[in-house]
Amino acid sequence: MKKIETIIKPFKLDEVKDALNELGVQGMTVSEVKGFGRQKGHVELYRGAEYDVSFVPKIKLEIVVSDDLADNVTKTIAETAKTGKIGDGKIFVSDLGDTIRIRTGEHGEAAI
Amino acid sequence: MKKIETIIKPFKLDEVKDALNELGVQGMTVSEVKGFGRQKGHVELYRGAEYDVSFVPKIKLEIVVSDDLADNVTKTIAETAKTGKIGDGKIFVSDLGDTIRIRTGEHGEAAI
Amino acid sequence: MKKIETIIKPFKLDEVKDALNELGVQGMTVSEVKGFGRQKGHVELYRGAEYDVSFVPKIKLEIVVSDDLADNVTKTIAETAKTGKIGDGKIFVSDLGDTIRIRTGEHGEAAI
Amino acid sequence: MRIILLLITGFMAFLPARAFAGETSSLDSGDTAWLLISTALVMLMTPGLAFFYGGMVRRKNVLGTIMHSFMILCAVSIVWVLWGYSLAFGPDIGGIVGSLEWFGLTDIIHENAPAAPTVPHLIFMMFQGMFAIITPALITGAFAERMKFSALLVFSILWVTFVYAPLAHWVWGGGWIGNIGALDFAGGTVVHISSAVAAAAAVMLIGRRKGYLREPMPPHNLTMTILGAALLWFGWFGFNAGSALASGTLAAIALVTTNTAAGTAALSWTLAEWIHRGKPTALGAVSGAVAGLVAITPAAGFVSPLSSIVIGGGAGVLCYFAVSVKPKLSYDDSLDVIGIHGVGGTWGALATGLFASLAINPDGANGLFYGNPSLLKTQAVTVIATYAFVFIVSIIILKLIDWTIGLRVSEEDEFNGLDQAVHGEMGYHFGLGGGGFSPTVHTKAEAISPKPAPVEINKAES
Amino acid sequence: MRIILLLITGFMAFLPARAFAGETSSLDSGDTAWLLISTALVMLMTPGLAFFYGGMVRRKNVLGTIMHSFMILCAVSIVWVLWGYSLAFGPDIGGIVGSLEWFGLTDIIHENAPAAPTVPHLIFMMFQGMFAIITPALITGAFAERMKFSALLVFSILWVTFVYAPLAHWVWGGGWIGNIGALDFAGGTVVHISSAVAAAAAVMLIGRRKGYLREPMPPHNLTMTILGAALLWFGWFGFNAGSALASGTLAAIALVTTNTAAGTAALSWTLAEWIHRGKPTALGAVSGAVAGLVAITPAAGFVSPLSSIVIGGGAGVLCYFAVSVKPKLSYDDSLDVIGIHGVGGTWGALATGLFASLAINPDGANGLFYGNPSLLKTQAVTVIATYAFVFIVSIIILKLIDWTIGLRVSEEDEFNGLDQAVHGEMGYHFGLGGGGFSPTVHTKAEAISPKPAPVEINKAES
Amino acid sequence: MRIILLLITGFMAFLPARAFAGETSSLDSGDTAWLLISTALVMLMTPGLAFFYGGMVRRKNVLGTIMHSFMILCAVSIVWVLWGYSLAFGPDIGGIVGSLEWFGLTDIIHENAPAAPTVPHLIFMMFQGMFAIITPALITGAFAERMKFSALLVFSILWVTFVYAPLAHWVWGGGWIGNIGALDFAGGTVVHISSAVAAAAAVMLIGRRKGYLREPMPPHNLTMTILGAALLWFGWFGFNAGSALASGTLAAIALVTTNTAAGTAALSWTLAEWIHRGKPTALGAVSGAVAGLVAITPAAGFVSPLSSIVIGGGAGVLCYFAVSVKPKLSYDDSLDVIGIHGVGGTWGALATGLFASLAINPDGANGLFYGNPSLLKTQAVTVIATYAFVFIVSIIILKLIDWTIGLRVSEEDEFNGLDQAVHGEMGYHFGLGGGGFSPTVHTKAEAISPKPAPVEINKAES
Ligand SMILES: Nc1ncnc2c1ncn2[C@@H]1O[C@H](COP(=O)(O)OP(=O)(O)O)[C@@H](O)[C@H]1O
Ligand SMILES: Nc1ncnc2c1ncn2[C@@H]1O[C@H](COP(=O)(O)OP(=O)(O)O)[C@@H](O)[C@H]1O
Ligand SMILES: Nc1ncnc2c1ncn2[C@@H]1O[C@H](COP(=O)(O)OP(=O)(O)O)[C@@H](O)[C@H]1O
Repeated sequence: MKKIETIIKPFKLDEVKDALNELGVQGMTVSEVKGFGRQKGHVELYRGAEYDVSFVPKIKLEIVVSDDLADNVTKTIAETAKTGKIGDGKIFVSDLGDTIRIRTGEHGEAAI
Repeated sequence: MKKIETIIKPFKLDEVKDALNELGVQGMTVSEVKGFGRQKGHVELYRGAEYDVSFVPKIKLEIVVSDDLADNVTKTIAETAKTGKIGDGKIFVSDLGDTIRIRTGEHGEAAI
Repeated sequence: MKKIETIIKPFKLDEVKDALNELGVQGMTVSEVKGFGRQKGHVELYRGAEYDVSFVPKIKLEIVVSDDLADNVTKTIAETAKTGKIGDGKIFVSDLGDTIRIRTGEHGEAAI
Repeated sequence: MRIILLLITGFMAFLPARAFAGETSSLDSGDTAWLLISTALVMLMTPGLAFFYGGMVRRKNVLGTIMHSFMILCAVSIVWVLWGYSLAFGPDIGGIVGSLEWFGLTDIIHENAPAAPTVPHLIFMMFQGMFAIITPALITGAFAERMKFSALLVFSILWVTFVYAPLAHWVWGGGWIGNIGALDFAGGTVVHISSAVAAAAAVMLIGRRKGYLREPMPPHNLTMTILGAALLWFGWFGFNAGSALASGTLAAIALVTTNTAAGTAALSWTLAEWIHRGKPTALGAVSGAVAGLVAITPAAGFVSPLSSIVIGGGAGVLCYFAVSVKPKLSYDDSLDVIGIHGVGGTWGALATGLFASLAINPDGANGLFYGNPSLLKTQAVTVIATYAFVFIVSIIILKLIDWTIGLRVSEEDEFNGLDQAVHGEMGYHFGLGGGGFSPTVHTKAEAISPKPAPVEINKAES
Repeated sequence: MRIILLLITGFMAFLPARAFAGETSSLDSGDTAWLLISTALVMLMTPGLAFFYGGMVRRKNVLGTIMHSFMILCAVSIVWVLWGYSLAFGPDIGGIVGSLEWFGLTDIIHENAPAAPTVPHLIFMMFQGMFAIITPALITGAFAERMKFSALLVFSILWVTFVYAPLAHWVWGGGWIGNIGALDFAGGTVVHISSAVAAAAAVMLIGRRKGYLREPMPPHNLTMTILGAALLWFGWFGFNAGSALASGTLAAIALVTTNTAAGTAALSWTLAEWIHRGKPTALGAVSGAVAGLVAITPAAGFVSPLSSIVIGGGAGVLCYFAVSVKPKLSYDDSLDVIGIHGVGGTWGALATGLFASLAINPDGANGLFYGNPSLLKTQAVTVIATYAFVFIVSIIILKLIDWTIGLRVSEEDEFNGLDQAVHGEMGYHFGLGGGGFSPTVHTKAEAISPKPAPVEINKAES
Repeated sequence: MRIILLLITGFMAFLPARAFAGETSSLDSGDTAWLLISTALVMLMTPGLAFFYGGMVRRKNVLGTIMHSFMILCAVSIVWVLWGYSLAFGPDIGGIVGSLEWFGLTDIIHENAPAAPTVPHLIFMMFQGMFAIITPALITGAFAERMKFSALLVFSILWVTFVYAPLAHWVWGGGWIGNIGALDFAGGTVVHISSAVAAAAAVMLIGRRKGYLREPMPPHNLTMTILGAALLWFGWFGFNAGSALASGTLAAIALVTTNTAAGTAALSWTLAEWIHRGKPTALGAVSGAVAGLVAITPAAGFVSPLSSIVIGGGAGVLCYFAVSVKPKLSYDDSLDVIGIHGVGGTWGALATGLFASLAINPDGANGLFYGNPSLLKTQAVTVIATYAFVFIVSIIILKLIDWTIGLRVSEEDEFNGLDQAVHGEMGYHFGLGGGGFSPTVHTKAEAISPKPAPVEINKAES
């Protein structure tokens, strides 16, 4: 089993989700994060004080998949989330020990 | 050391937290996430436009525990968070290299 | 490659970010979380009902770095985020299989 | 002003009579202006109440809770114009109810108000209508977060017809309560006690929220509650000082006692909880202000500013303890209609019997502290009669609804929240800060257009 | 009142004339009070509109959207005082426009208003000014989330000058529409139809938002929209009942029909969508209320309360379907100015031709249902003339702006949101709950002080 | 109107005198209506200010900041009724202060107001009371996010008693400033300059917020700030036009100059920052509007609409630069009381000395530009006297409090935020969108009920 974490641009979420869905990925977990990286932030002004905001809103997806699906999933994300502009984000892949589905108590790939 | 990540239904948080606490787990980190899976979302209506909302609010818990506690922890979560209905969530277990407690600089299991 | 996750006190974010930046870390991902641990929460009162709030707001940083930078990064975080008071937080280090930069498709350390 | 005009009228008796018989011959433009704006102020109280309540519920029910008050504003606006006003203020039938003679208002459009001869009948009608609107809206705090929307609509219409209208008639429309000399300047019994008693009936029948006393249910947005309280306080000037039905000293007295009681009660509630619990809360402060406004309502035009300090001070403390005791009794009057409007309204009705003074208002009466114990008795009788009447009829109405369409949403709807389940909306889509994009929704393409319009491609993606 | 005074005036003819020629000799303090407060009420509508609209856009555009209305309030306040009022209500030039004789108002400060001789000219001026403010603000719903800020300012100033002022002159200032007997009590054509037609012109020229019909664009804060609607409803009492220009029966009639139509339309919209879509929404309820208020605007002082139920009921259903059909036509009138103000305003103008009654207002006319078909024709002519005039001049103004400074922000700015891109701000910094710290910003030290002041070290870190 | 009545009075001298000696014989219902509603409008300004300020602080202090204004509203409401009004407007003692003869108001309830003989004394009292309330509330912007709650209460009560009441007496109550002919139509010195000077004293004694100029402190909710500004603008019509104390041309003039100055100042602030910083901000727009309202306050009933454009325009630019310079001077007047109310108020007081005109208000005076340089001198003297008096007494009061109960919360409380630390609440529990559940709280079972009620098990869990 692999755990795939990816940071993408927020407006790409639906596209990525749909693409993964077609691939057979049946579940994922999404959170709102702020990213810091090469992509520039912006400046805010409040009564003459200037704030330099370096964090950019991003979406983080966590997807647990069986080993054989993993490559396909990363490839699909890489394609769908790409705009070619700075700030498109990253995909991180790591090994997962076990998965349990709470509803049934199933373990391993059956639980995904 | 193991890192246990679990996605549960929001209203189960207190119960799970209390159960883990009794087990001797002394810390955990919680975040609000949106889940996509078998559980259905809902539909929203705004001036005649219909939005199909497929993401469901979930709570994500991250708990780092020593290897010997890990099984007990997963088991406790699986029991406490269970309602038997679709959407109860998952438990993901993975290995952790090291833990450091910032306050003291301690490493390893002592730092948990 | 290592994935370093750290839970810190919110007001330390800027300091930690700047210190890591100087070290050569060029990217990170931030999220708002609630922590449960040794640090006490607080009590809220609403029309005579008392709520015991045990969760404390924290910032979670995720930083992916090459193996050789990892030690320096954890050390820097441990120093910068430290106040010496309960609740300073943790650093968790784990192995990462692969990283992909979505914009370019690069893999591995080049993608960080 | 009016005295002068009367004198002039007499003096000029030789003038052709019709000049004075014109439809608006005795209208006073200042009194009318004050009633017009008072009506607007009281109207604003219902949205104010919607925010007061809406901020106190959980996020998932904010729209459902606001909708209760808002739809009552809409529905009772129509009911009042059609039959409500006629039942309450129409030609008296045996001291019990008004006739339906003024159904639809057609016959009274160009008249002056019988109860306030210097203002147009229609504005008196609408001013009273705003009271009829806010009263059922007050009740909704009791069954917040679980009432069926259709049941709410039916309940409000029936309740205004069969409870509010007769009660208003008894007190203000020429009915028996007014006739026995009870004093209710602006609706202590008619509005506050009656809504609280109906709330008690509703709480008994609808039961507690799922998870009550086990799950935390903190107010999701106290700033919204404070906004609501501010609008209520503001609107209450129209409510109480407008009830003078003229723009003169009596209105000024009522405005002053209203403001003073609100301030005092907010202070006394806050001090009580500061001493009792260790912290003065913002929710306590605004709840106290509302408690004070409730308590001064029946007394506003009958008592002195100094008395209003005592009335307000008492209201804050009494209501604070009433509200504090609720969890121990473990009934779920969710937003404390009983603790604030019931306790505060009853205290105010009795306090009127203590502090009323003919030196303040010669059309009123003296209370116990001014040597007249009988007024207190009359006030008590009124309170008890209101309790009994409102409770019985409210229970009947609620039971009928429960048997037919049901009072309560399904457990699943309650769990998911009224906003999503009943109204198909969410109060807030704060989503991602910067991008403004909410990851929780996507467009159901077919619902909106047969095929996604491929016209413009968003090339500016950052 | 006024009748009496007139009689007295005659009776006392032997008194020195100058006593009656004083600057305020015929002012009525009650009428003046009503106009003063009505002006304040109508002023509040523009912020109300800002919230009504602001809650409906995405979070990233909330300030930009509110700023549209707010800056129009500021800019048109000045335009109106300088030349706008004079163009609209100044001495008539051929039934087409007012002269610039009253530029800067200097000459009229101590006069009574010619159109309302019992109130000061200045308050009539300002009351009308508030209408001139809200009308361009209404248009901004059409091009929300993409209009250039400078373009917005220029557009509003030109539009008030070349569209609003002449149109107001035609209808109320002694111009041809008023002269042919068309009825527009409080601005059905002048305010609502005209803003909707300008909205249509703007939508045609500025085009759709990026991602429209492909990305979800749910309202980011419906509680803000509801607050806006509540303030609009409240302010509309000043808008419509204030348009009686006196504090008497006519104001009372207008207030009642206004309230009734709002309530009925909210109910009928909600019922329509309940039946059609399965759920009654809160956005539907407040949209319906606004639709009802729009529709009753031209009719408020001419129709009976019963007629206002029909007018409101029709408005709710008609506007609901107009709004529902929009996505199918796939033009992007973002916040439905056409669907609500265009459809509701047109329905109201025609409904006035159906329901107006001399029995309600002897200074009005009878409509079709009271035996006079010609009024309906006059109303229709007015509507069509307004369509044509407003559309043509609006297109010209918009084209000029597009050629010179441009109408639309860059794609990147649109993507990032107006708040950040145009105004350099964010609506909300909710950041972390407990610590109150927002992780998204840090201080640019040099911008604030040459070197970070090392004076105080925060030792209390929790 | 009033002229007529006077004439009638004379003409009918043979009528029995008592008809004209009745308590309300000379009341004007229109004037009274205008004062009643103006009082309500000014009351609403204090919650408006609470939101204006509340939106600008960090999320963790939103309730604490709102509570400052709200509790001042409550506490000063009582102080004013008891002794405040008597000190300020009671029978004069040597031009310095009023006597305590009117303590508790008992003796004046049925009188007409000496300063405004056509309205009831009580409404004049309450109208003035609302000014006494908002003035200390304005100060709270200076020490926001760190003031002790008990200190705030004590400070406000003492400050109203020892600073506000005497100052109001000097200017309006028969004291020396009024007697030397200084003009302050609605409180430029009494309200704005005095609050800003007290703010400066407070800032000096209480010191800067922890982290000021090192940590980012962006406004947490600008939409709340805009709502507050909208309510302030709306209420300011009562503040300024109500200060005419009658419903006539003077009120109309004041209303027009008020609105015009607000709009102009918002525009000029926004343009200044657009040019200076590159972006026109929403916070700038509303801050500018408030600056304009402040500046026009002393001038409102003395200057022409055209002059109000200049006064407003100047206020926007001056206050923008005053506020911009603050971080460089690194004192922490957190919400810019000095920059806006101090600078704007001083500019307004002096501008009155420039632009006042007898042609506008024959009861006023001519300013420098109308040939009378002495008024400017009088205005300057008044400003300086106010600076000195307010600063000295404010410092004394603050020092006394600092020595006894302390001015400032502990470092830990400041870090955690006033809401949690002082009030035991959170402004928002937005928690999880869908479930409405906030993961940050759980019920302390014993606090609520001895044992968790096991009655209902939530089976509907989704
Ligand atoms: N080393 C890293 N560790 C964790 N997250 C990272 C790292 N580098 C980048 N990210 C995340 O990826 C996002 C995009 O990175 P950025 O450097 O802006 O652009 P790009 O991916 O095109 O190189 C960042 O906003 C951040 O959330
Ligand atoms: N493959 C996956 N990777 C990551 N998260 C998942 C995955 N599958 C499910 N989840 C998370 O678990 C939650 C519950 O899953 P769901 O399929 O709805 O029900 P169940 O757990 O009962 O099978 C989802 O909302 C999502 O947050
Ligand atoms: N076992 C754990 N697993 C995951 N997160 C933890 C764990 N223990 C602590 N944390 C996180 O670290 C934060 C700080 O821990 P705490 O026990 O309060 O203080 P300290 O780090 O000083 O021991 C917690 O709020 C929580 O977010």
